[in-house]
Amino acid sequence: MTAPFLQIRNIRKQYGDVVAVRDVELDIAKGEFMTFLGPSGSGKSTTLYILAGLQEPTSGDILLEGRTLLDTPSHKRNIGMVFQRYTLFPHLSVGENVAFPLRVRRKPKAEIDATVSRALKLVRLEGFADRMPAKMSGGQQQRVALARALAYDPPVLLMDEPLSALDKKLREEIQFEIKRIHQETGVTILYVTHDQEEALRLSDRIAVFSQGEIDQVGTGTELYAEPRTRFVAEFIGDSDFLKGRVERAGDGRADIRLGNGFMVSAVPTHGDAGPGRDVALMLRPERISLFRAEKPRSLAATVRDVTFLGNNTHVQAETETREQVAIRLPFGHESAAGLQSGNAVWLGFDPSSARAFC
Amino acid sequence: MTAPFLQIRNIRKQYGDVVAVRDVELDIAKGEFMTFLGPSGSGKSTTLYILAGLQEPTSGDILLEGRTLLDTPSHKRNIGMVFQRYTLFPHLSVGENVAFPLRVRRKPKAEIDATVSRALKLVRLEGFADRMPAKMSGGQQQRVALARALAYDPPVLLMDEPLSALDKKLREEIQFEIKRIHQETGVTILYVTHDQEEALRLSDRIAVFSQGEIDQVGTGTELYAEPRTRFVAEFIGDSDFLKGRVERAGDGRADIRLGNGFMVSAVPTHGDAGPGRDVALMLRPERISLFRAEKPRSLAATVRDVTFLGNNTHVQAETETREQVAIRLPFGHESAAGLQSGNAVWLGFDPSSARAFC
Amino acid sequence: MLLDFDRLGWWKWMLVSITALVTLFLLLPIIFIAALSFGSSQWLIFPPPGWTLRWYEDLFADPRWLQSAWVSAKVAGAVTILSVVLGLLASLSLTRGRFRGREALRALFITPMILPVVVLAVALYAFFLRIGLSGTFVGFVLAHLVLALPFSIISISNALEGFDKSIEDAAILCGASPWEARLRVTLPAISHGLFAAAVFSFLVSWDEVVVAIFMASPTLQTLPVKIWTTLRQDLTPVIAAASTLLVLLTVGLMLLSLLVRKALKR
Amino acid sequence: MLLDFDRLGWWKWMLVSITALVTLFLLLPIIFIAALSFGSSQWLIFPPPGWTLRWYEDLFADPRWLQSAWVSAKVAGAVTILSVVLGLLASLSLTRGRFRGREALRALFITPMILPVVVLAVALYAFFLRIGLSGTFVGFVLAHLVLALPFSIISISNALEGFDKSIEDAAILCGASPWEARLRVTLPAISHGLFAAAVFSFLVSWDEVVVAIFMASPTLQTLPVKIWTTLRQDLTPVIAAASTLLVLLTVGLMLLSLLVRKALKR
Repeated sequence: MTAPFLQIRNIRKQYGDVVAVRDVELDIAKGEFMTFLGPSGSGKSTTLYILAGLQEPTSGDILLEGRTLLDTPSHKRNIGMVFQRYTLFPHLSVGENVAFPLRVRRKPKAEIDATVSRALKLVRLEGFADRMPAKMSGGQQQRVALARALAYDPPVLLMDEPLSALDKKLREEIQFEIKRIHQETGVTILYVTHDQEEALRLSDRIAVFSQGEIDQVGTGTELYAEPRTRFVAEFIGDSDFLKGRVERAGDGRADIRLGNGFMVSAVPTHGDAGPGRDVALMLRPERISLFRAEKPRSLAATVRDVTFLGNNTHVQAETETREQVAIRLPFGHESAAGLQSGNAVWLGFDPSSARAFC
Repeated sequence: MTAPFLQIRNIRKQYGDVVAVRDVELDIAKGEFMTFLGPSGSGKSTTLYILAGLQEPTSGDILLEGRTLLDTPSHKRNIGMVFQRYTLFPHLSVGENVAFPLRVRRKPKAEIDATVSRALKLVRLEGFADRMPAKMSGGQQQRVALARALAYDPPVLLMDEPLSALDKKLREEIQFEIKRIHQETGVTILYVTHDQEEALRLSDRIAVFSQGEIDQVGTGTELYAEPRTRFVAEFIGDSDFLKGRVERAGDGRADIRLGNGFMVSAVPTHGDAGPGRDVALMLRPERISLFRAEKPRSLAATVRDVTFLGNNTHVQAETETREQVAIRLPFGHESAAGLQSGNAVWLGFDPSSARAFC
Repeated sequence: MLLDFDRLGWWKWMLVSITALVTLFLLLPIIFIAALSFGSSQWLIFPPPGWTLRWYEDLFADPRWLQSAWVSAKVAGAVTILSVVLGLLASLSLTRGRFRGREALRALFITPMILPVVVLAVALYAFFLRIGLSGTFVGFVLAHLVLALPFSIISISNALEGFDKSIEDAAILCGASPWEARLRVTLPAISHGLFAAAVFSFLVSWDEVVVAIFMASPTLQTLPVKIWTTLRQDLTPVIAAASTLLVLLTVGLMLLSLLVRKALKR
Repeated sequence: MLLDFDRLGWWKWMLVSITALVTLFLLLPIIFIAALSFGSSQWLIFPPPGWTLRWYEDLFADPRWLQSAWVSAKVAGAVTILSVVLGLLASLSLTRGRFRGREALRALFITPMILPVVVLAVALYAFFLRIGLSGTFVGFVLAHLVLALPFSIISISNALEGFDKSIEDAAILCGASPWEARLRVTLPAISHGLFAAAVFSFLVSWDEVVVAIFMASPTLQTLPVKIWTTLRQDLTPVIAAASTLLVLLTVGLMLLSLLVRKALKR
């Protein structure tokens, strides 16, 4: 088959005048772990719900292996889903919960029993089959929900912020389990989250949603190294922005003059970067060098705050144009020693590590 | 006055057989920002509630400027407190909330008005005086609670996880505000949290609580660089632990043999590190170097997982003795390029950056 | 929304049927009675041959009707005050106290809601005869108070449970003494619960008829009892007028209470 | 805990007073009646000169008492079934439907709880006379159904609101059709609400006396009505016996329902 496994074709969802999802277009390969990342209200969950059939798109189509899904009602789509909230059936035991989709499909009892114990083993909850959901922790409940969603071997598994109700430690533990289960089963996963770290940890590719649209799709490294919009740069990783103006442009690069006249040459640009345009120059806090003495080609600034954060030190500095720059120094870095608020410092950076957005 | 400003003297709190706080002893200087850091149930909140007079200690004493506080009922202690939950008076406007402690103290109206507007300005909520609490966001409510607690110039301000109900972004914003307010007012703050990053960001000193006791008190850098117990090492920053045995000891340092015979010499130790003792060797993930080719004095391991996390890359490796080691490489580090699960790697570290706990 | 009301004809049909049923057997009789109270026929002919206010004139001209309304108001008023005060104290103890038998005590206070009224009436009647409270105002108030207390305790307990104790603690740390904190912070914060308790207590007493019949004496009759006893003699349009006024008062009080509640909650 | 029950003598004293009051005017009369029902004196002398089961024998020997209990059970049974079914459908629409007038409809269904029973009884009586339902079993059931529905709708709506709709969605994605999901997942999950609705509906009808008196005919009398009419003639110990049995049945049913609820919630 030459067509992609799952195709989202121009999906749009409107409520009256409000556009929740704006012509989203995306292809997903078989076995891929694709994450929809974005702030709340960016349309990522709505897109997932449309895939699940729990909402209907205003226009557009969803194709699975080349056939449209929209004609099929939710309960016949054969798609697995894990919800943000705990959705175990409260009156059924863990085993009966996992057996539910198989019972509905009228599978023979022997097959059901075998599948249930295999699914519970997959999520490492063997021996919990007789436990009632109310007696389990949130993390265990979401693992059972995962087992239930995988019990009928769905071609696609949807996950709608399944870990958002859990605390950080448990979240990381279950992220690891999800990654393992993805590798073991090879199921295609569409995962919704607003947590960039979770997205980076889990995904093959990430689609960054903003205001109902996909801003950029790519691997975590791609999105971090080559953000195409300011929104993506802000959402993935930490970033500093300085105001500047294009002096000379061409070939996807531009020379940029900052507020106090400081020139940065040959910065890769995104957007229409004609001369004279105002741009935002993006720097990554950990790619900025900090010097205690003046250096050529570096930006003068004053330290406003120094915070030690375990494995690194955050320095907040203010440039001569009163713009705030965050710098991250690794633990034990010599220039962090004795640094304190009010110190004069000079900031250096490689223009090729910066990006300019119009 | 030679005595410290606030003294916690052997405070103990018992419920039947359960000891919630076990003989806690701590001196706090005037104007200090002291944080009680620990997991839930470690006794940090109970200690705070005893300071506030909302609970009574089983034994021990609290001295403020040399005089005991325990004889004074809560409402006469003149201590400010911000609670974990939102505690604005729901039937009073923001201005009336802030005025409440002054009304109770029967201050003249002109003074009340002046103080309220000054307090609201301090938390940057000028113009919100007539707003009802229910119409405000959680972050705003906690800022009003802060203004109310500071309105009567208390010598000590207690804060019991005031930001735990807020999301991460808002939390960081208000942490910054709290730090600023601490600097502007010079009030002595006792702050309870279970979030190490919050503690590092805010505090002058941190008291790490574990099972009702203070394990260690110090600045963030001290706790991170010189943890005195394994608990502190685990709680502040990330850490790896390898099992080992002391071969030779003396002078606070020991030579340690790891499981597969690998020797680490002159590791600073804590606890009673006599020869033959089993110890846990602690390494910080960012102080480990990773090599793709064998090197002398380095530990062979196999990569199990590589996760790109924006500004750095986490590598999970397994040693020959099947122990898990996490390594953190900064973004763009040459040895991260192309690294993947299954690769053989060699781990190097400076023994003086390691610590051994018995 | 899986259940889109307009899409599922079957649901709509069911809901329409239930609405029709309730309207038919609840609203229609009330409207019917209201219409009769304005009808000119003495024999309750429907539809009335003409319209008149005569029965209302008769009602207000008869001192016995006015007297019974006054008795109702006095009893209900006394019950309301006692019920809210006792309900508040009981709720504070039940919600905040930690003592054995708390659950049993709560159950005891709620029991009057579920006991058969007729049995309670018979029992109170026999008991009051014996202890000499029969036919007295105090007896009347105490009997209705027992019926009203459960509503008061439930309303106030719910409000107290929804009120975060930390807010009171905050007031105390602000310098208010424990009693000052309760008066200036806790009471206003649960005012909607106190108000609901008052409204329910008033209505329970105001509308109650079974116990009232047993408690009543010829000189101490509440409005519902007066309607009842008049009805025993004769089904006159005056009863329809009295019933209509009673419904208007009740519904008006409920609407007022809804408005006040909204205002209290802002 | 600022309010430590043992430390605050004043609170304790208040609570003791309220408990005493409720016990005195609620429990004591009931115990008094129960004692009289076993007393050997025909004239309800207290304390009874001796003990006997004679009045219970009289009660069970009289076919009219048994018949009225049977009528009560039939009416209450029919009301329960209808009330739960209609309450479920109405609650589903009210909780999940999005349509105009939803709040007004909810208020209409709840109204019978707050209207004066005596007015409702008068109105239903006049109305039923006119439409020919007076004195019929159907009329009886419909009148009580209107009184029982609010309890049913409140219980089931609460249960539905506490039930996360996502669970039903999850069942549908698991392959269950929407109706299958409701039957196999939603209904069992709200079973405690359905059960409460059934118990309340039964008790409302079983214990109700005012409307019942108006609906009753000589051949169609419920137990409370029978107690009432017998009492009009004579205050005999048989009434005390019937009252005692009615209380035991009611309390027993409530206790049973508590146990079942706990079992359902596990």
